[in-house]
Order: sequence, then C-alpha cells, then structure tokens
Amino acid sequence: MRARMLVGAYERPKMHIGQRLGLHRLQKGLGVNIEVVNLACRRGRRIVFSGLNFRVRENQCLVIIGDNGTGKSTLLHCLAGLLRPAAGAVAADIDEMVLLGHRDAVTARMSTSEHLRFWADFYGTDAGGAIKKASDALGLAPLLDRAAYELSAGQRRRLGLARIIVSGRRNWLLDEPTTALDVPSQARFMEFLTMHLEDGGRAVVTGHSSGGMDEFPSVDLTAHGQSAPQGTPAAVDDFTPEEI
Amino acid sequence: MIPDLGTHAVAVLTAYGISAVLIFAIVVLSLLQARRAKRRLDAAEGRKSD
Amino acid sequence: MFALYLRDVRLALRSGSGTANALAFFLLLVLLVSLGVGPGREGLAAVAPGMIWVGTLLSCLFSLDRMFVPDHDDGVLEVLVTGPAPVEGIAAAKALAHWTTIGLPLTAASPFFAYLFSLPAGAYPWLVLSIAMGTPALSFIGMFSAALTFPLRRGSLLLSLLVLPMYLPTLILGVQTVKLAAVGASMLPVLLFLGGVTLIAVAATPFAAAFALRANLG
Amino acid sequence: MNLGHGSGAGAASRSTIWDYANPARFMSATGRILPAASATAGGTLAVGVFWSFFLTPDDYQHGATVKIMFLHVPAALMAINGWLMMLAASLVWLVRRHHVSALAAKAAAPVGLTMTLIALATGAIWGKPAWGAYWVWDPRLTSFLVLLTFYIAYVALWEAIDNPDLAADLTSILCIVGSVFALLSRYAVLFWSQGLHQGASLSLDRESHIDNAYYVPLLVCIAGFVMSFLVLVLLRTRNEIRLRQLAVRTARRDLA
Repeated sequence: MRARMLVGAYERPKMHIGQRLGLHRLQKGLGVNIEVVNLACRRGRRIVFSGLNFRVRENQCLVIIGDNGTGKSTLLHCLAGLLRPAAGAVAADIDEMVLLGHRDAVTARMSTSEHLRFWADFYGTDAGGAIKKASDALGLAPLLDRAAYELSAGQRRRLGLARIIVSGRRNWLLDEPTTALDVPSQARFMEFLTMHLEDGGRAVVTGHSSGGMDEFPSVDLTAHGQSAPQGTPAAVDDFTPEEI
Repeated sequence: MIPDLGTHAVAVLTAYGISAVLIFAIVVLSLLQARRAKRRLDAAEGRKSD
Repeated sequence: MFALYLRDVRLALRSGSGTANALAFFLLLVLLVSLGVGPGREGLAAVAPGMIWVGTLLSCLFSLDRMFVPDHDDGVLEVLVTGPAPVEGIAAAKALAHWTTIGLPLTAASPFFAYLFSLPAGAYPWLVLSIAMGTPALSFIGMFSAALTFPLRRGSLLLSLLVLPMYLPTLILGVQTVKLAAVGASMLPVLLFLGGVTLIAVAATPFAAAFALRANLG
Repeated sequence: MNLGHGSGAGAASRSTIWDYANPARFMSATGRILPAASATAGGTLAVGVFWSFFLTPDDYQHGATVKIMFLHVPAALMAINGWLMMLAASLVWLVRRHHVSALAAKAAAPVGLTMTLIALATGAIWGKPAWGAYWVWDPRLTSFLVLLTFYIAYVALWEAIDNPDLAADLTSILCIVGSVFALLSRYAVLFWSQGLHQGASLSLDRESHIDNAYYVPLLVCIAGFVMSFLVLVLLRTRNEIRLRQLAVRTARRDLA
C-alpha cells in the first residue's frame, strides 16, 4: 500500500519530495478498494477527527454520519485527494474518485445540456451515451435547454448528481446527496445508487443520520472527535508548548 | 564635535537621520512585538512573566 | 483541458463581462488620457506607446479576479482539480482562455487605439507584434496571482498588489519596443527579450499556480 | 539562513543544521546566543557609523556626501540579500516543511523592507547634490523601487491569509516566482534608461575599488548591517514562534 503519511516534521525527511509538495497520487487500479487507516484530518490548525479506520469494497456503500463540525465534508475532501491527511493513510484509486460537494458545481450561465456535455468532455466519457444515461436516471430531459440559473435548488442538485454519472468513475463521494431533493427524486437517487453498487461501484455518502439509507453500514464521526482516545494529535504539530 | 560637512551638511545629516529613524523603528517594533508575544505566551502557560 | 478552455471562452464571451468590458475600459482610458494630455498630435504621440501598454496592462488586470472566484463559489473548481486533467493543465487552460478573450481582442484593437493616439505609422506592426507577444505573459502571470488570492474575501486589491510588480518586465520591454520602432531604431533585441519573458511566464506559472490551487483548496 | 549558528552543546549525537528546524531547539539555542549577538551587532554598527561619520575624509569629487555611501551601500546589500534569504528559507519550507524556515522568511521581510527604504532614501538624498535631483529614473534606483513593491506584496500576502501553513505555502511560491520576475525587471530596465548610477563600490579587483580610507570603514559598516540584520531576523523569528505556540495553546484550551 502506498500510504500518504504526514507526521511530525522531523520524522518526515525520507518522504518523496512530491509527497511533501502535495503532488501525491493514490494507489491505482480498478480492483482497489477505498481503505482508510488510522486517519486524522485537520481544518486549519484543528484536528477534526482522528483514529478513523474503514474499508469500502466493491458493491459497498458506507454512510458517514455525525453532528455538525465533526468533519464529514473534510473526510470526503481528504478521500478525493484535495486535502492531505494530518496522520494516517488513505489508499484508493484517485482516478476513480468523483466528488459531489455540498455545492453542486453548477454554473449559472450554462444550460443543463451544456453542463452534461462539458463534464462528459472533461472526464473523457462517451458524450451521447453518458448524457442520455444521466438525464434518464435523474429525469433531466425536460430541463435540458434551461439555463442553470432558472433551476430550483432541487433541480440543481439533480444536475450535480448527473455529473457523478457522466464522470463514469466508480468510487462516488457524495456529500449529503439528497439535500433539497423531493420524494420522487430521492427514490430515483436510491435507485441509481443501488444500480451503481450492483455494477461493482463503491460509494461513501454523508448524512446527519443514516435516514433513508439504513440498509448500508455507517460510521459515526462524532466518536472520532478530539475526545477520542486513539491518535492523539501531538505528533502533527511542531509548536506544542510542552516541547519548550 | 560634528565634523565640517561643508555645503552638504544638510544632505549628510538627513541621510544619517532617516537611516537612524528607520533602523530604530524596526528595532523598537521588533522588541515591542517580542515582549508582547512573550507576555501573552507566559500568561497562557500560567507562568509568571519576568 | 480543451473542454475547459472552450467552456471558459464561451462563458467569457456570453456574459459580456470579459471582452467587451476590457475594450470599453481601454476606450475610456484613451479618452481620459487625451483629455488629460491635450489634443495636440505630438503630445499624444509622445505618450502613445506607454499609454497603450499601460491600458493593456490594466484591462488585463481588471478581468483577473473573475478567473477562479466564480468557479470556486460554485464548487466547480474542486471538481476540476480532482478530475482527470493535471492541475497544471487546468491552470494553463484558464490562462489561455483569458488570453483568448482579453489579450487577443486587445491585440486586434491596438492599431485602432494607436491611431487615436497618433502613433507614427512605422511603429504599427511592431506595436501589434509586441502586444501579441506580451499579452500571454500578462494572462499567465495574472492567472498565477489569481490562483494565490481567489479564496480571500477582499482578494482583488491584493491581486493588483501582487500582479503589477510581476508585470513590470513585460511593460518595460513592450513600451521600449514600440518607442524604438516609432523613431525607426532597431528594436529586435528588446522584442526578443519580451518574447523570452513571455516564454518564461508561460512555462513556469502553470506549475506554481497548480501548487497554489492545491494549497488553497486543501 | 542562520539556523546553523551555535553548537548544540551537550548533544549526544552529531548536530546538524536541521536540528534547529525544531522550534524548541531553535528557541533554546538562539535564546543563548541572542544577547551576545545583539551586543556584537550593535557595537559593530556603532563603530562603523561613528568611523564613517567622524573619521573619514571628504572626497575630492563628492565632498562630504561620500559619508552617505557608508549607509547606502550596506543597506542596498542587505535589501537584496534579505530577499535572497527569504528565497532560501521559502525553498527549505517547500521541500522540507520546517516551520522555523517559513517563519524566518516571514520575519525577514519587514527587515528587508526597512533596508530597501534606507537604500532608497539615502540614494535619493545623495542624488540631489550628485545628479541634481532627488529622484532620477535610473535602472538601479528603479530596480530598488521594484524590489520594494515585491517586499510589500510579500508582506501583504502574509497578512491576508489566516491559516499559517497555507500562508507559508503561498508566500513561498510567491517569493520564488517573484524572484524570477524581479530578476527579469532588473535586466529589462537596462533597455529602458541609460544609467547615471556609478559602478559597484566594492570589487574583488584591487585596482578598481575605492581608497582604503573609505574601504575599511565601509567593511565595518557592512559587517554591522549584516549582523544587525541577522539579529533582527532571529529576534523576529523567535517572536513568530512564540505567537504560533500561543495559537496552539489557545486552540487546545478551547477544545478541552
């Protein structure tokens, strides 16, 4: 496993220079699971969670729950390769990760179909087939010619979810995907998530509670906050006054 | 005391004066910041400031 | 990457904020300078090379703070950098789109502005050439500075502060090329130096900007 | 970089320069040498300035204004070397992620800025009798003005970013890219204006450099400026480290 590790500055000089510069790549390959070992992440100078361990295999979906501020979005950013771990490691195929953040990645002045075509081009997936599949799965067909600023919050969310399908990637990282979705859309979302998992995909999904997704296993980040006994963050900071 | 600077007295004195003021300013600023940082750190660690 | 380039060019042309505003700003600047300097052809011709280049610089500058900020606000940027394209390529595509929508129109419009400033006829080809060679540097340097400052709430003032010192070599060499051409002197070494600065900017800034983008999004 | 000064007294293992990348060791080592270093730097600077102001003869050509040189040349030297130090410290931060290095770069910027201001001010005052104007757009003067803008931009970027590690990353990359363009403008201005500025005052070539009556006090002044610069940077780096320790302490207390 090619681990991405970040520990105290003095234990690090043997690391590859690219890793130190943040040019890390996660492990590659379709069969690679999403594996998290003793992971700690920080926002600014604050360690939001530590001692996190899990593995997501093919056909599996993991639900991340936890109170506000326990680091659900931070964890997804870390899995997507945007954020370096403060300690521990993530192993996954970075080229199979696709992130839906709490913002929908929707540009106001582009139409729905332009969005789908752009993302298909960007991800290098077959434009016609992928767009058709995505717009069918999310019922976007009547909205194709509409500019994004004319869409409602729920419709924008559906457009954001459509990008996940268009990307053709297999490891989905979804940050509260059902926010603003109406009941039929939620049902549609569950339908294509299940299909994706049956196709051999993996998913990590966040939510305040595992409501609506009780069938999937879940991890509660609240238990991994600062008060958690494992993985004390002392090693991640050079400026602990105790050293002086 | 002050050497004969001839016609350029003003220029030379201003140059030395401005330099002295600037160096003095950065030194005093650094010292003040250092003192404040030390005092705050000592207070935070419950030590007596010396 | 090419998809991103096309998207950015399309968006810049569609919203009318980029190209049209840059040209309108330049026209206003010409008007202001003419009113300030006076209508005499000689007075205007004397300041023409400098003013055209300063105008180009400022027109570029004012469109920079929109390079990453809207995409960042929409959440598009974090999707772009986690996509299949290298972040360096994304940075370069952004800069190239900026040049296509700002630098290229300014290059095309420069003879018109030069005429308003009564630039000597012999200098026209060299003016156009120097602006065509210099504006890519402006876009790429600007893209790097925008990548440093986009998450900051009041980043646009800081952006000018960072960008203008780095624009100086291009400005100096660009103006000097036109000035020498206006008096019929040999400007080739200066023009080649200008091209060199552009090449350095184009080659180096995507990597620096990619580093800044990753750091800012992490 | 002055991280290597002072021996790690009593250390069992052979000490290297990187040991001082540990804030704790840096603090204790610099804390020991700082009083003596400050006294030496202050003393040297005082001797140099006294010598150059009271004991140097007037120049046959420039008269008493030659005395300004003893401030102008060392300040200009440190303005450039200060930026080079920041560049080196930035590279160390980017490659080895030593916090002390990033903080040293941050600490050096205001000192370098002051040196640039001194060089510009003394140069302008010297320029009035010598060239007949306080400011002429000479390539060297202009380069220093450009350097000043780079210093300002660097300090402004540090101030604008809240997250200290992110600020260190971004200012480091700005320092490196800025160096490239500062260097390019240094040569670009040569095309733009014919210089009035005289050639280098110091040269390894014994034939061309200035008389010993000026040379020796100038060297003393330069030594004083170099040492004062290092002491100030050291002091300010210690200061930055304390502030970071304070921030960590506060963050922990808030969490507890």
